[in-house]
Amino acid sequence: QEGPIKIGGIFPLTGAGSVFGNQNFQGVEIAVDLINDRGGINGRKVVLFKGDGHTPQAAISETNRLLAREGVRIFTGSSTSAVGMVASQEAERNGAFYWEGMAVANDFTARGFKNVFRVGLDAGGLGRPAPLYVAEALAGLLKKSSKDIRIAIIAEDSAFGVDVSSTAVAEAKKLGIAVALHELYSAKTTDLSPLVLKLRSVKPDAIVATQFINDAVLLQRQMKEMRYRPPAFIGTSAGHSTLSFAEAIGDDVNGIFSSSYPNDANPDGLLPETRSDREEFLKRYQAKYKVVPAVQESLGFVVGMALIRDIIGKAMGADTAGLRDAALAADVPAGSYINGWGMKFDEKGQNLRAFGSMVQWQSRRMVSVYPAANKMADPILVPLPAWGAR
Amino acid sequence: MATLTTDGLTKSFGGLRAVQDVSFVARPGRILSIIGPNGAGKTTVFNLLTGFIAPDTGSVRLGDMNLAKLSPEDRCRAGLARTFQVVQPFRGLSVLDNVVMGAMLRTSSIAEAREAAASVLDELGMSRLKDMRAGSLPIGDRKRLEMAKVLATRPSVLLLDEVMGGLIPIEVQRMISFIHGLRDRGLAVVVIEHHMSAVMRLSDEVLVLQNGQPIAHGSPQEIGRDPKVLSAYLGPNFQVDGGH
Amino acid sequence: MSDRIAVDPPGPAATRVPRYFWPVAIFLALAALPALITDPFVLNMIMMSMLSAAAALAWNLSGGYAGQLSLGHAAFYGIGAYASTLLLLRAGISPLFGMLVGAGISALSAIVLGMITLRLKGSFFVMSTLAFGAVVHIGAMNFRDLTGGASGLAIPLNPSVVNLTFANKAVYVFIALGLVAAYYVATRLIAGSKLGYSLVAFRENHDAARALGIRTLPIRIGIFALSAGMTSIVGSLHAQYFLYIDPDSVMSLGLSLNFALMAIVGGLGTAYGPIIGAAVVTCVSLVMQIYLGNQVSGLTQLAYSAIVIVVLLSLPTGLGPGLRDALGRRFGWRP
Amino acid sequence: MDIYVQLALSGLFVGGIYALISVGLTLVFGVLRVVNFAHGEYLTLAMFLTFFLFHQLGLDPFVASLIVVPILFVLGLITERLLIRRTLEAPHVVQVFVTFALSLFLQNLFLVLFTSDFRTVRTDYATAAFEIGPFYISWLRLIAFAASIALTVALALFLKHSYMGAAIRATAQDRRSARLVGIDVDRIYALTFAIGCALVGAAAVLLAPLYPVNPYTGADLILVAFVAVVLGGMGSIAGATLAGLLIGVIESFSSYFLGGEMKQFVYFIVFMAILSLRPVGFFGRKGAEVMDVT
Amino acid sequence: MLTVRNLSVRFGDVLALEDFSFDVGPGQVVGIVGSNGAGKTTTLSAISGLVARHEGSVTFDGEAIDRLTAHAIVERGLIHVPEGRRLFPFMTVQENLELGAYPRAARAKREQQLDFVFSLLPKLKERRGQQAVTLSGGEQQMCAIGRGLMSCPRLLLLDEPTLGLAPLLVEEVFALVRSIRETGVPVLIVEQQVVHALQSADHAYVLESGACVMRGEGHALLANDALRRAYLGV
Ligand SMILES: Nc1ncnc2c1ncn2[C@@H]1O[C@H](COP(=O)(O)OP(=O)(O)OP(=O)(O)O)[C@@H](O)[C@H]1O
Ligand SMILES: Nc1ncnc2c1ncn2[C@@H]1O[C@H](COP(=O)(O)OP(=O)(O)OP(=O)(O)O)[C@@H](O)[C@H]1O
Ligand SMILES: [Mg+2]
Ligand SMILES: [Mg+2]
Repeated sequence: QEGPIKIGGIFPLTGAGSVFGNQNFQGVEIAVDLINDRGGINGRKVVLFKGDGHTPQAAISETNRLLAREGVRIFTGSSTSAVGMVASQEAERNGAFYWEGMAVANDFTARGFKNVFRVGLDAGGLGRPAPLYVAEALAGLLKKSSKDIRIAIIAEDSAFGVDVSSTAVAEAKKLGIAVALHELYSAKTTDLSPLVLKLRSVKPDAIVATQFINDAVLLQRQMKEMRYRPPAFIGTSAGHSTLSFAEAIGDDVNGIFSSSYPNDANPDGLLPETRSDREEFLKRYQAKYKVVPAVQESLGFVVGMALIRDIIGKAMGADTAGLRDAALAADVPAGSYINGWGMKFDEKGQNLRAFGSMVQWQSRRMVSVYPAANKMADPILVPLPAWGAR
Repeated sequence: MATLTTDGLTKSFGGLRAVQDVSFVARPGRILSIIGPNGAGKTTVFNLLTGFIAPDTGSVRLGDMNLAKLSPEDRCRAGLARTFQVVQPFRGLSVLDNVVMGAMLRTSSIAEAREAAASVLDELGMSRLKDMRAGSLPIGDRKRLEMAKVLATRPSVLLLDEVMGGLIPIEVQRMISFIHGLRDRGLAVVVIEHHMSAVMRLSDEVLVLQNGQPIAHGSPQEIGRDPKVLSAYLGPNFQVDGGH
Repeated sequence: MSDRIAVDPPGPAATRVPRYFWPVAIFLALAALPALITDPFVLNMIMMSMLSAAAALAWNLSGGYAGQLSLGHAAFYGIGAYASTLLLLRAGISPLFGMLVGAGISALSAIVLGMITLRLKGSFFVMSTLAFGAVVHIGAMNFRDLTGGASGLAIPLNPSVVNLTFANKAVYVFIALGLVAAYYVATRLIAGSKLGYSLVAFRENHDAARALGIRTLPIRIGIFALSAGMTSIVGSLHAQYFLYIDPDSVMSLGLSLNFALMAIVGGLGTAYGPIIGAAVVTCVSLVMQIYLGNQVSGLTQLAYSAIVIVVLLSLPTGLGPGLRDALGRRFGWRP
Repeated sequence: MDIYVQLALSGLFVGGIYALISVGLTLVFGVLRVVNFAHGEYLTLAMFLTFFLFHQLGLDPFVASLIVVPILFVLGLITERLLIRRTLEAPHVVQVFVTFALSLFLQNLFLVLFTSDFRTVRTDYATAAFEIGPFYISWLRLIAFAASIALTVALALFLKHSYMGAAIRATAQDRRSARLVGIDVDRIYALTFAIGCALVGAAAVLLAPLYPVNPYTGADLILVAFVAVVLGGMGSIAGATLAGLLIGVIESFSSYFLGGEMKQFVYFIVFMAILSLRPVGFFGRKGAEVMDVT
Repeated sequence: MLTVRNLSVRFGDVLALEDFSFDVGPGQVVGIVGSNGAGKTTTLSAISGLVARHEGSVTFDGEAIDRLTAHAIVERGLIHVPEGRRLFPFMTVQENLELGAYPRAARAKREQQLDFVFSLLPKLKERRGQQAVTLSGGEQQMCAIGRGLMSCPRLLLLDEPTLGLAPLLVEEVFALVRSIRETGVPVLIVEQQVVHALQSADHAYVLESGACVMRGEGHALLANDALRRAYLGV
C-alpha cells in the first residue's frame, strides 16, 4: 500500500460544543505533525481530515463524506457523547475503525461494536477520583474522618455533567461519604445564587462540581459575592481545568481542585521517550497557539499518539481488521503517554490504563496532586482561605 | 325558509349599554331595515344574532331552534348568514375562490362548489372579476363580494350590514333590485343601512335604534314621519319620498 | 398571519399531461437512485434530504396551509423518536409498531396543546408552540429514568426488518422516499379537498371563515394533530437511521426552525415546496461543507445563512413558486 | 423568611437584565412588527466589544458603554437599512426567518473572528457586595438592576412625551396613517430598530462584568426575552419589564425549591398557563397581534 | 395651487388611472365622483405620495411634488384624509389630533390649532380623552378631519368622508367642508354621495374606469342629463 494514511477527525468545531472540540482537535493535530516530522509511519505520511460534527446530523454526514470523498477508513473524535455515539455507529456500519478520546458516556462501549475503541475515560473515570480523593486525602487535611465528612455534588445537566456526577454520587456512597446535596442545573443559566444559598444552608465540607466554563466562573463569582466559601472545592475537567477559568477569577482560583484528565504527569514517572514527547508537545503547542496547553489539548495529543504510533504503527497499515487486532493486542505500560496513561483494552474496547487524576490550581497553574504516579506537588490551601486571600 | 326571532337582546361593553332590549321578527319574504345614528348598536345586534358576541340577556331563535348555544359557524350552517360592515375578504385568494369558501357549505365536492360559486358571481354581475385577487378590489366590489360569499352558503335568513355604502346611486338601484329578488325567493332579509332613500325603497318594515334602544318600529312611511326619528337621525329636512 | 402566502392555485389542473405525471415521473426517477448510487456520502445526503422533506411536508400541512406557524414541531419529532426507541429497547417491540404508538401520542398531545393554544393569534401562537417545544425538551432532559436524559439512548446495530435497522443505507433511502411520496400525495389530496380549502379560508381570514359556516377550530386542531403524527413518524425513522438519540438532536428548537425554514424556502402552502426546500437546503449545506469544512470553523454555516437570507429576500414566496413564476413567464410552463 | 427575601432579591436582579433585553425586542416588534430572532446576537456582539475595549484599551465597562451603545445604535441603523427594510413588505414568515438566518450568520461570524473561547471581563469590583442585615447584595447586580429600570422608565417617558416618541407610537399603530400626518416612517423604523439595538447594547455592558461571553451567549439568553415579550403583551414596554422581572423571580424560587434544572420548565409552564387564561399577555391589547392589517 | 397633468397609475397589469388632468385653485372646493373602482382613491393617493409610482406631473404651489415622499408632501401643507378614517386606534382623540400637528410648520401653532378644531367640532372636545377605537363611526370621521386640520393644511384632500355616516352627520360633514373653504383652505373631495358632492363643489370631475369622462361646475353637472341617467338612475 502506498500513499498517505488518512485519519478523519470528527469533532464539534462550531456550535455550543466547539470549545472542547477545537481543543481536542488541536492536540490530535500536534500528534500528527510530530509523527510526520519524525518520518511518518513506515515512511508513509499521516493526513488528518477535519470533520465538523457540531450535531449528530452533521457527524453522520461528515463521517460519510470522509468515507466516500476522502477514502478515510480510520476515525477519531469526538468531545461530546452525542457526536461520538453517532460517528462511531456510522463508522461501524461502514466497516471502518473508530477511536474515541474524550466522550465519556458509559454506554459508549456497551453497544457490542467490533471496531470501536475508547482510549480515554468513561464517566466513571472522571467521576470517581473526586470521592476517592476526599476519602483518601482531603478528609485528613480537613481533620475529619471519611465517615463524618459531607460533600455536595452539583453538575450542569448535559450528558457530561449528568454522567460524571452520578458516578461520583455512586462512588461516594460506596466509600461511605455522605452526599448532602446532589443538584443539577442548566449551564446556560445567568444566576446561580439560589444554588449558593442552598449550599450555604447545607454546609458541605467539600463541593464536587461538574461544570462548563461559563457556569463554573459564574458560581465562583456568586459564591464570592455572597461571602460563601466551602472548606474545599473540587471541580471537573471541563470547566475547571481550562485557562479561561483561571483567567476569569484570577487568584481566587488557587486552592481549587479539579478532577481531571491528567494534564501533565510527573516526568519522573514517564518513560524516557515519553518525556521527550512531552517537551515536543509543549513546545510545538505553544509555538502554534501562543498559550500553554490545558487538559483537553494534551488529551487530544495522547489520543493521537496512541492511535497513530501504537495502533496504526503496529498494524502496519490501515485495514480495519488489522487495526482491531492491534488494538486488542496492545499492551502499552503506564507512563507511555504524556499524561501518564498506558493502553490495554478490555473486550468491550475500553482502555483500562486510562485514569483520572486530581489537579490543583497553585499560583494559577494546574499541578497534579493525585494519584501518586502523577503527583507533582502537595496540596495547599486546605481549607480554602478567605476570598481575596489566596 | 325560517323565521328569525329575537327577544330582549341586551349587551353592555364595560359601562356602555351598546344594545338594550331589542326584539324583532324577520319573516321569510320580507325585508327589515335597521337604522339609527352611528354607534347606535346596529352592528352589535348582528354580532349578537350571529354569535360573534354573546348577549348578556335575550334569546335568538331560528324557526323552532334556539341558537343560544351555537357558534357562529353553526348558525351559518343553520341558515343564518351575515356580511361584515368592515368587509372581510380572503385577500390573498381569487374572487372565485372567495365564493367557493361559502359554497362549500352545501356540498362536499369542490367541483360542485366552484360551479355554484360561478353562478352566484354571475347573478351579481361579477363574473369578469372572478380571477382577480380579492385584496386588490376597490371598496364597492369588495362589498358585492361580501354579498356573493354569503349568498353562496344558501342562507334562509340574510343579514346585510351596509352593503350599499360606497356605491353610487345607480349601483344602489341595482343592489335594491337584487335584494328584492332575494326576498321574492323567500329569504328573510335584515338590512343595516344609512342610505335613506334606499331604505325607503327597499324595506317592508324599519326598526330604529338609538343608544342601543329601539325608538321606533314600523313601515318606512311611518318611520319617515316619526318626529323622534327625524330629530335623532334623519334631520329636519328629510322627506319621505325624495331622500335628502 | 400574512395575506401573501402562495397557494397551490386551485383551478383546473394543466390539461395536456395527466395531473400526477410529473410527480410520478420524478418519484420513479428518485426511486431508481438508491439502486444506482453506492457512494455513502450521496446516499446519506439523499437520506437526510428525504427525512427533512418528510418533516417539512408534515409541518407545512399545519404551518403552510393553515398558517399555524409552529416552532414546537421538534417536540413531536422527538416524541416519535423516543416512543419507538424506548419500546424497542425496553420491551423489544418493533419500531414498525412503535412509530405508530409515537404518532398516536404526538397526535394526542397536539390535540391537547391545540385546544389551549390554537385560540391564540399570530406571534402569540408561535411563541406558545415554542414554549411547548422547550417544555418537552426540558422534560426529556430531566426524566432521566425514562429517557436517559441528556446522555441519550443508543440503539444496538442488529440489522433486520422487524428492527427496522439495516446495514445498507439504500434500504433507508427507499423507506424515506416512500414516506415522502406518501406525505406528498396526502398533501395533494388534502389541499384539493374541502378540508384544504377550509384551512386556507381560516388562514386568510378567521372571522370571515366562521361567518361562512366553516368550523375552524376542529379542523385546525385536526390538521395540527395530523401534522404532529406525521412528524412523529419521521422522528422514529430518524432514530432508526442514527441509532442514537438525545434531546438536543431530536427535539431542539433549531430542528423546529429547520422544518419551517425548509417549507418556506421551498414554497409555503404548496405540496412540492417543502420537498424542493428540503433537498436544496440539505444538499447545499452538505456540499458546501466539502469545500469550506476544512477551512475555518464556522465558514460553512456563515455561507449557508447568507444564502438563506439572499433566497428569502429575492424569492419571498419560496423557490418553488418563485421559479415556477419565472419559468411560466419564460415558457408558459405550469407544472 | 430571610431566604425568601434573598431569593426575591436575586430574582429581581436577574429579572432586571432580562427586562432590559426584552424591552428592545418588544419595541422593535411593536413598531416594525418584526420578531427579531437576531436580537441575542447583538447582545453577544456588544459583550465582545465591551470585552475588547476592556482588554485592549483597559476601558472600564461603564466607560466603554459610551462607545458600545452608540456603536450598537449605528449597527442597528445599518441592519435596518440593509436587511430589515427589505422584509417589511414580505410575508411575516419571511421576516421571521430572515432574522433567524441573520442570527445564524452573526453567530458564525463571531466564531470565525473570535473563536468559541469564553472571554471574561474581570474588573476589581466584579464580586463586590454589601450586606444589609442578613442579605448580601452584589453592587454590580444592583447597579445593573437600577440601570435597567432607569433605562426602561426613560424609554417609556420618551415614548409618551416627545414628538418623536409619539411618532414611534403612531407608526406602531398604523403605518399608513403615520405617513399621512407627515411622519417619515422609514426613518422611524430605522430609529426604532437602532434604539432596540442600543438598549441591548446597554444590557450587554451591564452583563459583561457578570458573565463570560462566547459566540453563543446571546442565543442562550434570548429565549427568556422572547417569553418575557409575549408574556408582557407584544409591543408593551411595561409588560416586557414586568414579565422580565417576574421570570427572574420565578427562576430564583424554582431553582431553590425544585432544583436548578427545573427553572426553565417552571417558567415555561407558567407562561403557557398565563397565555391560556389571558391570551394577549399582561398588557397586550386585544387585537394588537393583528392590528396592522394593510 | 394644485396642478395635475396627465396622471396615470398602474397596478401590475391594471391601469387604474389614465391621463387625468385637473386644477384646484385657491379657495375652491373641487369634487371627484365616479363609480366603484373608477380611480378616485388612486388619484388622491398618487397626489399625496401614498402611491409612489405614477406617470404625469403634480405641481403644488409651483413646485413639482411627484417625486417627493409622503411625509415631505405633508410638510408642504398638502393633507390627505384617507378613505376609512384610519385613526391611531389606541390613542386618545386629543393624541390623534396632536399628531396631526406633527409637520414642523404646524408644531408651533399646535395649541391655537387645537382650539380652532375644537371650536369647529365641539363634539371632539367633549371626547378628547376617549380612545379612538371606541368612537362611533361619525365621531371617528370628525376626528380624522380634525386631525387633517391640525396640520395647518394649505390644501385638504378628503376621501369619501361620509362613508357609513348617518344622514344627519352627512349634512354636518358638508357643512364642515363649506366652513373650511371659508377659512381659505381649498378642498379636493372624493364622494359617492354624488348629489351632495356636486352641490358643494365649485368644480367637479367624473371618473369612469380610470378616465375622466366629464368635467364642469358642480351645479351644471348636476343638471346634466347624461350624468343623471348614468349616476342617479333618473
Ligand atoms: N368590542 C367593543 N368594545 C367596546 N365598545 C364597543 C365594542 N363594539 C362596539 N362598541 C361600542 O358599541 C357602540 C355600538 O357600536 P355598533 O358598531 O353596533 O354601532 P353601529 O350602530 O353599527 O354604528 P355605525 O353606524 O357607525 O356602524 C359604539 O359606541 C361602539 O363604540
Ligand atoms: N393596491 C392595488 N393593487 C392592485 N390594484 C389596485 C390597488 N389599489 C387599487 N387598485 C385598482 O385600481 C382601480 C381603482 O381603484 P380606486 O381605489 O382608486 O377606486 P375608487 O374610485 O376609489 O373606488 P371606490 O369608490 O370603490 O373607493 C380598481 O380597479 C382597483 O382594483
Ligand atoms: Mg355598524
Ligand atoms: Mg376609493
